[in-house]
Amino acid sequence: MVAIDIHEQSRPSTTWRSKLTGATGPLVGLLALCIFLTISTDTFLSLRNGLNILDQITVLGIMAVGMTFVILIGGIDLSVGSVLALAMMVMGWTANIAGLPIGVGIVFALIASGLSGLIVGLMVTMFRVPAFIATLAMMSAVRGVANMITDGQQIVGFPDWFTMLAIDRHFGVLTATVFLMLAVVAVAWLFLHFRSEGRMLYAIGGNPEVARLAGIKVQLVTVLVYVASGVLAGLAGIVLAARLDSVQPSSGLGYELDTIAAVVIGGTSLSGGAGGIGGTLIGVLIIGVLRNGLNLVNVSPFLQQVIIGIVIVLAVGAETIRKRRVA
Amino acid sequence: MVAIDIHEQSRPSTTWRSKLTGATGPLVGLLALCIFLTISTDTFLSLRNGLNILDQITVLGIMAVGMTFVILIGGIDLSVGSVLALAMMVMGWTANIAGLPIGVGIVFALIASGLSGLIVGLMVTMFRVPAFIATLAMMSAVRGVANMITDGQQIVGFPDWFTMLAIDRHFGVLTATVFLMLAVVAVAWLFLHFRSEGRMLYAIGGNPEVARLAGIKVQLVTVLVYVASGVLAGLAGIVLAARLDSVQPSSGLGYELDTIAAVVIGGTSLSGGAGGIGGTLIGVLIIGVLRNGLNLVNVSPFLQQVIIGIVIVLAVGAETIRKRRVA
Amino acid sequence: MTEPVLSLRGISKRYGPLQVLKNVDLDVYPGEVVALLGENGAGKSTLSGIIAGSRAPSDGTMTWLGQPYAPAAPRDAIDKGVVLIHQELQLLPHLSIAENVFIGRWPMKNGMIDRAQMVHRAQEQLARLNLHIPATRKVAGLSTANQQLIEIAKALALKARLLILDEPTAALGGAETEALFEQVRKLRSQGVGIIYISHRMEEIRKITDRIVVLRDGERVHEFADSSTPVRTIVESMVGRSLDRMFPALPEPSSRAVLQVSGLSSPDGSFRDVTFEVHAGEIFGIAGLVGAGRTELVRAISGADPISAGSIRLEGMELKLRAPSDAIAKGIVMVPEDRKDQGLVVGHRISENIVYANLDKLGGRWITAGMKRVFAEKAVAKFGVKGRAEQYASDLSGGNQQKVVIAKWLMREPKVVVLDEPTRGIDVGARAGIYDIIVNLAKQGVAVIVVSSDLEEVLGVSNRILVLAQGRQAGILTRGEANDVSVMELATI
Amino acid sequence: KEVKKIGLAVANLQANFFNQIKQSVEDEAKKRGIQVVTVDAKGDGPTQVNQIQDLLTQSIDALIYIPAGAAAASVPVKLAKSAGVPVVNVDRNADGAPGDTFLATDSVASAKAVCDYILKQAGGKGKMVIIHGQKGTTPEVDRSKGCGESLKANPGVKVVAEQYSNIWAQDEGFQIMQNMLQANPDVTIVFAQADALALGAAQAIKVANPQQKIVLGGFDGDTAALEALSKGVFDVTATQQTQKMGREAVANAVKLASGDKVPPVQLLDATLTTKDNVAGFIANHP
Ligand SMILES: Nc1ncnc2c1ncn2[C@@H]1O[C@H](COP(=O)(O)OP(=O)(O)OP(=O)(O)O)[C@@H](O)[C@H]1O
Ligand SMILES: Nc1ncnc2c1ncn2[C@@H]1O[C@H](COP(=O)(O)OP(=O)(O)OP(=O)(O)O)[C@@H](O)[C@H]1O
Ligand SMILES: [Mg+2]
Ligand SMILES: [Mg+2]
Repeated sequence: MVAIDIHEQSRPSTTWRSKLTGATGPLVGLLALCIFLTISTDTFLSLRNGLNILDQITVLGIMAVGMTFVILIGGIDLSVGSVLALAMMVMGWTANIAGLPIGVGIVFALIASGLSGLIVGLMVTMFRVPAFIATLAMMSAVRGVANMITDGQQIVGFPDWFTMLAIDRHFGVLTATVFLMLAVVAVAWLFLHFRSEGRMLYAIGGNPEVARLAGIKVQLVTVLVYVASGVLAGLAGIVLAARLDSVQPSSGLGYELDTIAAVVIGGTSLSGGAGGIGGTLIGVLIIGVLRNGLNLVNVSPFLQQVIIGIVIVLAVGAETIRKRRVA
Repeated sequence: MVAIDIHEQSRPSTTWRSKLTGATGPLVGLLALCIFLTISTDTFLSLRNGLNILDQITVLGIMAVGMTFVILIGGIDLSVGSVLALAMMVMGWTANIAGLPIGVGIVFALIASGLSGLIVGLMVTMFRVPAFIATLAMMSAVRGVANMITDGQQIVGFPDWFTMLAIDRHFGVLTATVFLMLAVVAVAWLFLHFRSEGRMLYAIGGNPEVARLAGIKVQLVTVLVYVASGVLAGLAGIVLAARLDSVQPSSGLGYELDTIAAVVIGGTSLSGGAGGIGGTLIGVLIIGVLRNGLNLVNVSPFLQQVIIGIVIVLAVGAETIRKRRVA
Repeated sequence: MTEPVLSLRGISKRYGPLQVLKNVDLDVYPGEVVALLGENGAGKSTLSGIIAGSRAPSDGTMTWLGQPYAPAAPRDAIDKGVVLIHQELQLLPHLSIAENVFIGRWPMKNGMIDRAQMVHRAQEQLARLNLHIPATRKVAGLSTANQQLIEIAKALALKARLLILDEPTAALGGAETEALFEQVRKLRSQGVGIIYISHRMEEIRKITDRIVVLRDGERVHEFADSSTPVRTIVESMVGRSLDRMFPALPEPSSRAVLQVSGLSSPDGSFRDVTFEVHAGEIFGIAGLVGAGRTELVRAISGADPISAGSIRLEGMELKLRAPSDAIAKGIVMVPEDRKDQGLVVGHRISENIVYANLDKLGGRWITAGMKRVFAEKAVAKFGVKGRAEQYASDLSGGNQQKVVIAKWLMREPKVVVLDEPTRGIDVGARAGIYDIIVNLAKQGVAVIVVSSDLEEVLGVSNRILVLAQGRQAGILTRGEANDVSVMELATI
Repeated sequence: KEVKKIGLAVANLQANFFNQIKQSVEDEAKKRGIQVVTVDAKGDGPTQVNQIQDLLTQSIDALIYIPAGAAAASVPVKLAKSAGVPVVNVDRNADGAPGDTFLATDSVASAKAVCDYILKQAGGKGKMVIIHGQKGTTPEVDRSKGCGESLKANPGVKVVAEQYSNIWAQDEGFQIMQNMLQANPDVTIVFAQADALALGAAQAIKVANPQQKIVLGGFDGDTAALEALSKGVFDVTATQQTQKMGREAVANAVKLASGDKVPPVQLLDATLTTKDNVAGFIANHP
């Protein structure tokens, strides 16, 4: 029996690294990318550009947190881009057309996006529609509703204090929106690591039947996760509205793939049960730095697409190579 | 208790229906949709419209066959839309710029798309990059390459016999392209049902380790499946080129979601191992009939999006409701 | 006697037309261990599931400490103190051992999970079972035996008033079983009611106070005294008398079919193993849990790579890069873990059987009829209680195991490797499987049997290879081998 | 022949420019008592071919056709012609199979006017950046050409960076401008080839808060952009006559259906719009 112990102890035990479960490769990729860009441009490595990148990833970052929850339980949410547009239009309509205070608009927007998540959650749990289908359907339907609010027109111009949330750099560094993203990420990280509800997501994603047998309310948690994803997509919509000082129903087209990509690049497994917020943050940063950096080095847009593809594979493949070396 | 019973309910025993594994709900949905459209328009139920619908689904239908293979083994292919564009550009370039016969262009196009599938297959098997990431990267890189061939320009005008393939209705009914799609579907169906290689796909999707231990060459089969998906996407590109009498590198944007949707609506499980071509055909038809029908009943485009969402959920949800009744 | 913790009255369960349980009554009193026995598919696991709230009965009532009891979900049962150790492992491979042990009930401090406390307490639970793996380690990659022990620790961590153990020892060796029994005795003395399900008769006699026998979903017998002769118990289970367990072994030929020499694994789980198996010989491999038996036979069947040594089949050296290579040469393996390696549980029995025989089904075009005929033949031949078109997930554990064996033996191989072949198989059927093994040998097949059940290895083997911590401790002939000589070698 | 039903195939309703034409066509048709069947290709050429098939199935009397993606442009016209339905092409036309008439803005001339204006505002010198539309599309090519002519006449202006948008969207404009300012903080002139891109760029400039004044020109005259222009968010745009285009499209469709002759190409000019004349356009979009 002694043999077992020695043998099994020889595998690496938990260290700080395991907090990033599976994200070490992407982290290495991110660092390599940053070093390359620092050397090849004189503009990349500067406080201002760093803050720009943070600004640029707020929307993706907030949505990716919700998506991480969803993917952790083994689901998927294709509706986030449309829900973001819905939230923007609801807020814009309430504030600029119905003429209510913008605060009310924000509340309505979050309610609308939460409702959309609730519908997804109920479809998935009560009617057993696969998450892919349920959210694909919502992606189409919610986009239609967002368009119908103003018959496809955009709404421009919000109060100054509102747009300043995305502009004013408090203490010369962080805008309120970036701060909001960082707060969302931090809270989500704590939640996933230290709240039992957070660990339940891992259990459900690992094996829903095991979770059910262990007494976890799988259906309830599932519904709440989709609601959270909806609300976070709505929140991202509000941030985007502040950033653009306008709302339009075509916002967020195709964001679902970006968001899922950020989460998966960050090492969260699409089959659920493994991964986390740390990895997602790295995934979001890889996408953000890549887009920012390629613009700075002024690569042609077509070549950019090729490079983006290669970098994504390398960032994720690094994980495999690292594992091989260890093994 | 209800929830539990759903979980345990006895599965229907083998009948002819089981050939459509899980697609009975969608089939019912498709029929209901057709009946509704027949009643509410006087144009839907006509030979001409039927043939139109067939024309309209050829491209999706061919791609969905490859995607069915990929999803059956538990993978996913996000690169199909880009590969379609690559094949179009390679063919267009060979025929109209290099001035070779269009037949050579077609061969080159299929080789290029097969190569792209091969790269995906090798990334997935050799470097253990998750299929989602590998094909996402290819989606970006291949699109870039397709753009670079003509620096983003379209190529217009092919020989008459080529475009006639998509126009000439032989025996007054089927165009050559529709016939090609039907042949692809039929061969794929026979392959999946009656060839031992076809059954291997199910085994791999069900549990790759079990399949490996059962002596199936999992890696080889996986690579071949991605190659098949690439080649079929390329074939779809050639059909599209004939239909449009032109090629442009932005073709097929977003087709990956449509294709996956068709497969999943048809009852093939995204976790692999269950489903089939019969269901996929139904899924493709649902999407085709829905788009065609909504244009015929003259619904406003924004409302169309909402209705498409609702119908998709109903078509798939019908399966659950049917199962409940049986149980 | 005191009031029972749990009473069942008239419990029935139907799956469509199939009646799995009929009118079962059962009382469990505090401080007693009730054995629940029955053949594969008798309904033992179904009954456990009903008690633990994971399945709903079609009929009947349950009483918990005098109160009506109808759990709507496993949670309700756990809250009352009903704890079930499932027949199949229910662990989350990506999470740490500690998190698995306390799944859903993690120790909290100030609204946050107290990780230090969790690890500490999990480590204590493991220690009670003599398991000294760091509780922070992930479950993925642990051996089946260790996973089973974690599954047990998970149950022991809950405050149980009724504990149901559904074949907890199927994957365990003698020492682990003893550690488990110690805990069971302790709980019994604390007044916990215990239901114990197993197919190992010697255990039943050792640990249980009372025996209840199910047959085809009906309660057919109760023995108030666990010292009832095994023969009588088995007869009431199987419904016929079982004269012997192990058939007479044939005389092996002198022709060596499989020759293994100097075989070592890259990770050192076995080193420098040399032996040969003759045509018509049954070659047993024994050792403690973790001795590397599974790794050795996986390497022989091409599932894992080797770092040194050679494998020869009928004199020809084999280069095995994948199981397909071994299978093509006629070496097949029935793997240890039916759920993750043996079966696609979500697929039909017929499909599962066909997966291992795709090349055997005449040519490469396979019709549904051919599949069905082939599978029905296998089902009949190996006594699977089920129809070829049923889903594997709907079979009882023991019947699933029979499907795995059937799937491989339909190939008519030259060398058969069986890793824990009778795991979870009832006594009656086990005798049937031994007959199958001996028949294979009679036809000149070389058979390797790996088992943690010492009686089994001793009963069916011509010779026995004993592994100790990955080293070859010795090879014993049938004459030399007995409990003592094997254990001596295994523990050096 | 009397026109009862018109098919309207729109390239992409998510673009304000097309949405305005759609609304104008529907209004005009309503006035004339004509039914309009609208379909939205969401930017995909093949989808549009399908949709036009479906329109023809419903026996429309005329087709107003805004091609999505120039490459697919010829097939729908051929389909309509073979069904005997007259085609009014709007905004884009195909070489091989032009519509019976073609209504569009003279993009080259209007883009030249916009660039002339911003270069003049900047005093004919300085560093300039260009945010292109989707690379290779007709509007992108024409607007680049027009602006190029203006640049030739102003050698004092140096173009220091050019980037391409993928879907002409506002947040792209924002991101591209932000990165351009990062690489070239001393830019003084910006030409964004669509108003959405210009609005995004304006916001990025506001965020960066540079010391120098940056002159910013857009294109299209989207309703929301005109609003922004009046508030001084950016400096100039070329307002396309979307309302007129819609009205003209219906009028031409009716004429064609009744067999009247119409000129094959009818170019409308886009009006250079600045803070000074924007009020009129907001009250009454041309
Ligand atoms: N979901 C299901 N659908 C249909 N039949 C089922 C289902 N689950 C179990 N059965 C059937 O119920 C019967 C009893 O199964 P159960 O698992 O209770 O047997 P068991 O006594 O535990 O056997 P074993 O000793 O092999 O574990 C079996 O015949 C099995 O096929
Ligand atoms: N799937 C696996 N992945 C990684 N390591 C494994 C795996 N299975 C077993 N091991 C390791 O290999 C060693 C020996 O395996 P194992 O315990 O299965 O040997 P064994 O003698 O066959 O015992 P038993 O079969 O009774 O469990 C153990 O230390 C175990 O941790
Ligand atoms: Mg059982
Ligand atoms: Mg073993």
